[in-house]
This record gives sequence, C-alpha cells and structure tokens, in this order.
Amino acid sequence: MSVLAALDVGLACVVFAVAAWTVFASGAFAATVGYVVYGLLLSLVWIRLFAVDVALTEAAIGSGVTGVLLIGAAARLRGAEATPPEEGPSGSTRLVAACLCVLVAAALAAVVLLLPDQGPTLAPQAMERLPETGLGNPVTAVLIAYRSFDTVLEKVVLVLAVVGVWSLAADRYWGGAPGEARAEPPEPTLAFFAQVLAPVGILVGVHVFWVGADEPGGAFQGGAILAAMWMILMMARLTEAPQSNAIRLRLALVAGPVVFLAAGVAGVAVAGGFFAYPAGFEKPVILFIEAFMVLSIAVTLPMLVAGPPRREPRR
Amino acid sequence: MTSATLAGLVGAALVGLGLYGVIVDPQPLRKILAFNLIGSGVFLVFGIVARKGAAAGLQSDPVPQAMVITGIVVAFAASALAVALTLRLFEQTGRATVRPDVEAEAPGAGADSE
Amino acid sequence: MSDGGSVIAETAGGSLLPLAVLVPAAGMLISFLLGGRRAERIALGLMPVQFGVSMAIAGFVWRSGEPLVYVLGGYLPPLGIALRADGFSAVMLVTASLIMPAAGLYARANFATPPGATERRGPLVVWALMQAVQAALSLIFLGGDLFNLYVALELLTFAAVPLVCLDGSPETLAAALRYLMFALFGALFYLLGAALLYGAYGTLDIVLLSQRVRAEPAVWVAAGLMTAGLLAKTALFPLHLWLPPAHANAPAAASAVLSGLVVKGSFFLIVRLWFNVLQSLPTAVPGTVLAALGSAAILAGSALALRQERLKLMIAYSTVAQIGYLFLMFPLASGPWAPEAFSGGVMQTISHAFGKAAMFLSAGLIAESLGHDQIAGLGGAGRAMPVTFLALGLGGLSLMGLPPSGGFAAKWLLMKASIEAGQWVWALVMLGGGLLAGGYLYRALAPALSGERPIMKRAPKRGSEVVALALALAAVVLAFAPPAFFAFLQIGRPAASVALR
Amino acid sequence: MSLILNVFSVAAIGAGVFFFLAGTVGLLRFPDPLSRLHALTKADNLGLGLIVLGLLPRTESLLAALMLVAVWALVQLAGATASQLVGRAVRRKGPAA
Repeated sequence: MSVLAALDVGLACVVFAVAAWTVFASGAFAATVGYVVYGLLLSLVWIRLFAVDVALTEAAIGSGVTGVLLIGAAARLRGAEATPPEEGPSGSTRLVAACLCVLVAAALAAVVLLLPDQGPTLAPQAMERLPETGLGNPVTAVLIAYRSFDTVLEKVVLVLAVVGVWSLAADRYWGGAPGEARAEPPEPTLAFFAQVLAPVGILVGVHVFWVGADEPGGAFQGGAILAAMWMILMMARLTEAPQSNAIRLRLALVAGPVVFLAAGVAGVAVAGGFFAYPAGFEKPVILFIEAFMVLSIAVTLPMLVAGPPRREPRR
Repeated sequence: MTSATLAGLVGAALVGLGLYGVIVDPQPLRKILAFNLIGSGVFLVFGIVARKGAAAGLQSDPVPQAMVITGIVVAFAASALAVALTLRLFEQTGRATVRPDVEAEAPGAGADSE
Repeated sequence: MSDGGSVIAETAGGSLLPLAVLVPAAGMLISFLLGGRRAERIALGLMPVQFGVSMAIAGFVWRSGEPLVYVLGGYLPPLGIALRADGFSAVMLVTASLIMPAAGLYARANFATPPGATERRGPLVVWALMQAVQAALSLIFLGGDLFNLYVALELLTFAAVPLVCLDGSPETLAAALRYLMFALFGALFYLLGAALLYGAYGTLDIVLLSQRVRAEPAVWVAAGLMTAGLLAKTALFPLHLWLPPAHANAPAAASAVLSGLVVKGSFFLIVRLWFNVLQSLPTAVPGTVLAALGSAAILAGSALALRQERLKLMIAYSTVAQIGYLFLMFPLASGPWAPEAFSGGVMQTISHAFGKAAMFLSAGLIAESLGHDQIAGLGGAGRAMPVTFLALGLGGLSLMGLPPSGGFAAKWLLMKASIEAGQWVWALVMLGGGLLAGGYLYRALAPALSGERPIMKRAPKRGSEVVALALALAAVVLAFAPPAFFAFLQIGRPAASVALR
Repeated sequence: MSLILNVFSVAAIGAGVFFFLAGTVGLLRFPDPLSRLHALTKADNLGLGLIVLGLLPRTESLLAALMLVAVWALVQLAGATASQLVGRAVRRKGPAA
C-alpha cells in the first residue's frame, strides 16, 4: 500500500512538473510536446482514481487528438516564435498574476481538503436504474440515458465547432477540402505504417465502442480511435481529405446528433416522453444511436484537426 | 492523505498554473495550452468528487465521470476553434497575439462584409 | 412553488420546454446538412415556430401562475435533468424569439443566396449560427441543471464567436480570439464551481441545490468562481475588454444578437445562481460588490462611449455601461423592495435587448449607406435617412432612461427600490449614467440632424429600416407594460426565503 | 508453480523497467538525435517487451494475453515508423535540427 502511495506522490509530482514545463518552457513547440506527455501521464492519474472510461477518453482525445492538433499548430506557427520580449507583461503584472493564481489555487486546495472522505454520491441511484437501460457500464448509462440531454447537445457543440472552423476559410475556398495540396510524393514508411495499422485500429475502435455498453469504453473513445485511423490514412496520403461541400461528409458529421435528436423526439410517441427509451428495447435503441455517434465522432475530430478548407472546390 | 485528495490538490495547483499561463503568456498557442491545463485541473476536481462518491459497489461515482468525458470533448472542440483562429490570424498578419492594446480600429471597418 | 417539496415530475405544458431547445438545434443541423439557400429557408421558417413555442410556454406559465417543469427521459433529478420555466424565463424566451427574426430579416439583405447559386460561406455560417444562438439561449433560460447549463454556455460560445469574425479581417479575428479566450475562461471557472457544488451536495439540480445549500466555505468558493466566470462572459467591468471590438466589428445583424441577447445569457445565469441556487445565502456583501462593479461599468462605459469616433464602437461601449445597470438589482434582492428591484432588473434586460438591437441595426444601415460609421461624418445624415435615425434615437431613449421607454421603467423601478432601501448611491449612479448617455447620444445625433448634405453611397433598404424601427418601438412600448406584466415576472421568483434574511 | 511464475514476472518486469530507465537517461543525455533515437527504441522494444512478457503469466484469459502482445506489436510498429521519419528529417535538415 505504501508503495502505491509513494507512486501516487511521484506521479503527482511528475504531472505537476510537466504541466509547469508547458507553461514555462521557452519554445512553443517544446511546450506543446510537454503537453502531450502531460496528457498521457494524466490518464494514469485517472486510472488511479478508478475512472477508466475517463482515462481512455483523456488518452484518446485529451492527449492524442488534441496533441495532433496542437503540434500541427505549433509547427505552422514556428515563424512567430521569436516574440519580441517587450510583448510579455511587465514584472509587476507577473507578480500580481502570480499572487492571484496562488490565491485561487489555495482556496481550491482548501475546499478539496475540506470535502468529506465519503462524499455525497449518485452511484446508488445510477446502479439502481442500470438494469432498465440494459447496459452494464454505469458511465455509459449516465451519458446515454440519465443525462442524454447533455450528450446530444455536446454533439451539437461538435458540429458547431466544425461550422466555426470552416467559417475561417477564405471565400474562394468554401466548399473545398481542408489542408494544402502537396506536390511531394507520400512518405513510403508512413504509407506502410498506415496500411498495417489502419485495419487493426479500426477493429480496436469498434471493439472499444462495442464493449462500452458493459465495460469501460464507449462511443467517444471508440470514435476517437477511428478518427485517429482516418487521420493517419490522410497523413500518409492514402486517402484525400473530403470536400467540405460533399453531402456525404456533412451527413456523417450530423448523423450522430440528428439520430440522437430523432430518437429523443420519438420517445414521446413510443415511451411517453422526450429522450425516454421504449421499455424492453432500451439496449438496441441505445446501441443504434451510439453507432451513429461513433460515425460522427470519427469524422468530426479529423475535420476539426484539419482546419478550414484551403483548396478551391472541384465542381 | 488518500490518492484522491492528492489528485484533487494537483487539480487545484493545475488550475492556478494554467491561470498564470493564460494571463501572462502573450502567444495565443501558449494560452490555449494553459486553458487546457485549467481544464484538466477542473476535471481532476470532478475526479476526486467522483472517487469520494464511491458507493454501491462502484469505485467511483459515474455521474461526474460522465461529465468529465463530456467536458474533455468540449475542451477539444474549443481548442480546435482557438487554434483555427490563431492560425488564420497568423496567416493574415504574420504575427499571433491578442494583446488588448491592438484595438480593432481599422478604417472603414463596421460596414457589413459579404 | 416547488421550493418546499421534492422535485415535480412534469406540469401541464411542460413538454413544450424541450421543444424550445430542440427546434432551433435541429434546424441548425439540417441547415448545415442541406446548405445553400435551404439553410436560409429553414432558419427563417423556424423562427415563427420558435415564437409560437415561446408564447405557448409563457401562456402556460401565466395560466398556472407556477413554473413549468419537464423531466427528460423520465429520470428525475438528481440523477436526471429537468427543464424549468418561470416568469423570467418565459419573458426572456419571448424576447429572444422576437429579436432573432428581426435580426434574421435584416440579415436577409446581406446574406441571401439567390436561387440556383452555389452555397457561399457567409450565408451558410450566419443562418446556421443564428439558430445555434437561439438554441443555446433557450437552454440557458430553461435549464434546471448546472452542468446542462455549462453545455448551454459552451453552445452559446461556439455559436457567437464565429459570428464576430465573419468578414475574416485581422482585427475581427483578433477580436474573436480574445472573445473566445474570455468565454473559455468563464466556462471553465463556472464548471469548477459546479464541481465543488456537486462534491458538497451530490446534485447539480437547481431546485435541489437551493434546498441543500448552506453558507459554508465550499459554497462560497464555488459561488465566487462561478460568478467570476459568468462576469467574464457578461463583460462586466473590469472584464469588459473583449466586448467593444467584438460587438462593433461583427456584421450588424450579428452585433444586434450579440449585444442584445448573447451577453444576457450569462447574466441570466448569474441571476439564477444568486436568486435560485444560493437563495439561502446572505447576499448583502456579494450583492454590494456586484453593484459596485456595475456602477463602475456604468460610469466607465459611458465615459468611454463619449470618446469614441465610430458609431458602432460607441454603441458597443454603451452596452458595457448598460450591462452595469443590470447588476444594481443584486444588493436590493432582500426586503420589501425586492420585487420592484427584480422587475427593474428584468425590465432593463429586455428593454436593452430591444433598444440595443435596434441601434446596432440602424448603425449597420448608416454604415452601409454612408460607407463609414465615423461620428464626425454623420452631418445631415438624419435628413437623408430619417427612419433609420428615428430607430437609433428611440433605441437611445431606453439607454438614457427617458420616458416613454422600457429603459425608463427599468431605471425608475431600480431607483425607487434603492431609495426605499436607503441605498442612495445606486440612484445617484443611475442619474449620472443617464446624463452621460444623453451626452454620447447627443454627440452622435445632433450633427446628423444638421442641414449639411451627406454623401450617400446608396439609400438604406426600406425593409431593414422598418425592422430596426419595429425593435425600437418595442423598447418604447415596454414603458406601457401593465401591472399584470410585472406580476408575471414574479412567477417562480423564490420570495419565500427572502423574508428569512 | 505460482512462486516460479511470480519470480519470473518480477524479474522480467524489473528488467523491463531497467531498460526504460536506461533509455530515458539516454534520451536526455545523448548528444545527437540519432543516438537519442537509438536509446529510445531500446526502451520501447526491450523494455516494453520484457514488461509484457512479465505480465503474460498474470493474465486471466487468452484474449487479454493476446491484447498485451498486440500492444507490444503496435508499439513496435509505431516506434519503427516514427524513428524512420525522425531519422529522415534529421538527414534532410542536418544533425543540428
């Protein structure tokens, strides 16, 4: 037990040290790499908190996909690296900011220490109603049944984010594909890697989604893995990024929230209320909705990483 | 001190650290990183709340866990939008900063664009 | 009122509540899917539906005299999520469902897609995001769960930020990025407070929390974090820096929505937080702090508005000032004058929404017609485009608090309450703010009415002028709100506990 | 039997951890990118391999054991690809990069 405690303390220190590195490192690129490491370490903390679903999400999205996004941005911003020193705030501003931040952190730490060891919980209620959802994983039940309204709106947020990112395109590129057209040939090593990895990754992604009904995993984590596979295929240029005006792309982007919304409204007719599931058919309906959510996540995340359209549309 | 409380203290420290980065660092990309630090600190606070709600045979209250999963996805979407804005700004101006004194007072601005 | 008892499952008309969110959300998704001209048709076609749903909700609240409740999926809080509509929610819903179509009709002039044309960037983004703003606002007004409201806040951010930088110029991009940063800060701190509340009480349902919350350290820290976050999103002084460039450089229709409605969303949540969730806390000190910041906002915002050279920036700074008035209701929240103060605050919220939307639309018309919006170059423009300037002036009445206007009714109620409460200083601030508002409006309007002949690029569009004027008239008509309207605003206001303080 | 397996697990995992440690030290201390890569791939390859080997006797099902081996194989694949790409970038831009 004490070994574990020592490991916990060590992990906490390393997490904090790497986080400090991302704030204080001199180069933006180095800081970004530090952030990716930080995200992976953080998923270990989540495992120590017995939140495996969160650990998977943090590793796949918080560290993985976000990492690709930020490293790509850092690489493109390298020209802006040399920020003149006078742009930074003055020493006194830094001091005031530091005091403020220490104050906030201290207040928060005090509250954390004051929280009772056995806190209030909804775990019993969540377990009590778990059988009627037909699911075995209570986290999935919260996401897709008890608090499905949060989840469906969060899917809408993802679609909005795509609209927002695309809105930054130049007018002439609207409808075109994201990413610049590149002339150099694809990297053979990367292409080989993608060819070998993608089938395995797709299998893993579908597996993580499928077991998510009863074990740690689910639509977000599985979808993120599928998204990563698509991103690798695009990076290896085995497949082209789709045009942003392609109806099939848009269909895939909105399928998750639209099917979820439609099922929620259909609940009025078949189950007596918005977002209620018909008795006896809960699990198949939930898996049906989740399948579309996986599709949408798998398409949305790469589109958000790819950025606004940067090529003229082919008509 | 339990490992949950420890994680909570790390969360508190991360919020402070991230807030410092957000206020002090002039580069938007570094600010985005710092926002993500605050975000993960907030999620860790949810995490200890979940862990302290272990009951009914569960090691951790599933409701805050689900909220964190939702939060991580939203945080990614926010990062994506912020990165896209930063890159577009950099493309157009060759610099990337959101200094408050660079006021938007371009001549002729204000008319609707098409 | 559901204060005393446990959670109510559903009231008559409750099933309208999810519709108010789902209709615009589905509209946004379908608009994005189909794209082009169909996006515009869907957006405009659903606006009357939204108005109908909002009016029906208001009707049910009116008839029952009680808040409407709907529990989603049959999962009662604390496990599940409830939506609730009280008088304030209903009024805000109706306000939003009136201003959105006005902005939509105005936007049609600039963002129409001709038949047969391929999809263009501006129109698709505008029509999709306008519906998203509507969905986010509906959820904010109806949400009964603090985490669900976090999702609503993020929804609002993602809908509003891209509207700011629609023209893609560097200054709007910088403004949008700064807006996004403040919004992210706000949402994260709000979420952090919610985490602490869940840790202390095991629920995020507003009614359940309001029964359980006690004055203890975790609650104070949570309240401080959430309020700070929401203030950043509401742009209360000194966290207002992002607002003027963002609101002043967006397309006029978007500015009207951003300034009139979007900042009211996070303000609404501050009211929810302090009047509902934290109703059992002593509010004298935090209320005074909020009102002091509000006073500073009134004076600083008005003074800055006086110094602006561009009309749209002046109007944006006046938003900073008018937001300040909203916070004067907080120190007056307990005592016999509380209903008056609450009505005044709500009245200020809606009259500013109408008045400011009218002013931004007018300013947009002026900028289009003259090719610029420099105040120094407005000479004689009032004669060339009288309807536009009439809308601008009538909207301005509310800012100054002159009768007849909703702004007058609001400031009168707030002033009465603060005098009854013996808190004179707020009344003085309001008088000063009104004088300053008169100053900056005079500075813009007086030269416009001179005999100069302005150089007009083109005449303002008649339809757009009518829209702006209708909004301005709505702000005026609010002055004649009957007592029954104020009684309606009080429905669901947790008054029972106020007497305990 | 279980004692032998436990000793085997501890020994294999201990050796794996040692390789990770050595690889990390190499990553930090070696002078140029190529030798750093060398250190890193040792950690990936041998370190992770030994840890997986040590964990194999402790798995509850054949599927779990297969998954562990798959993790190792995928890391091999990713590590080899990444080293190739980094190596090529070094050659293109010169060792100073």
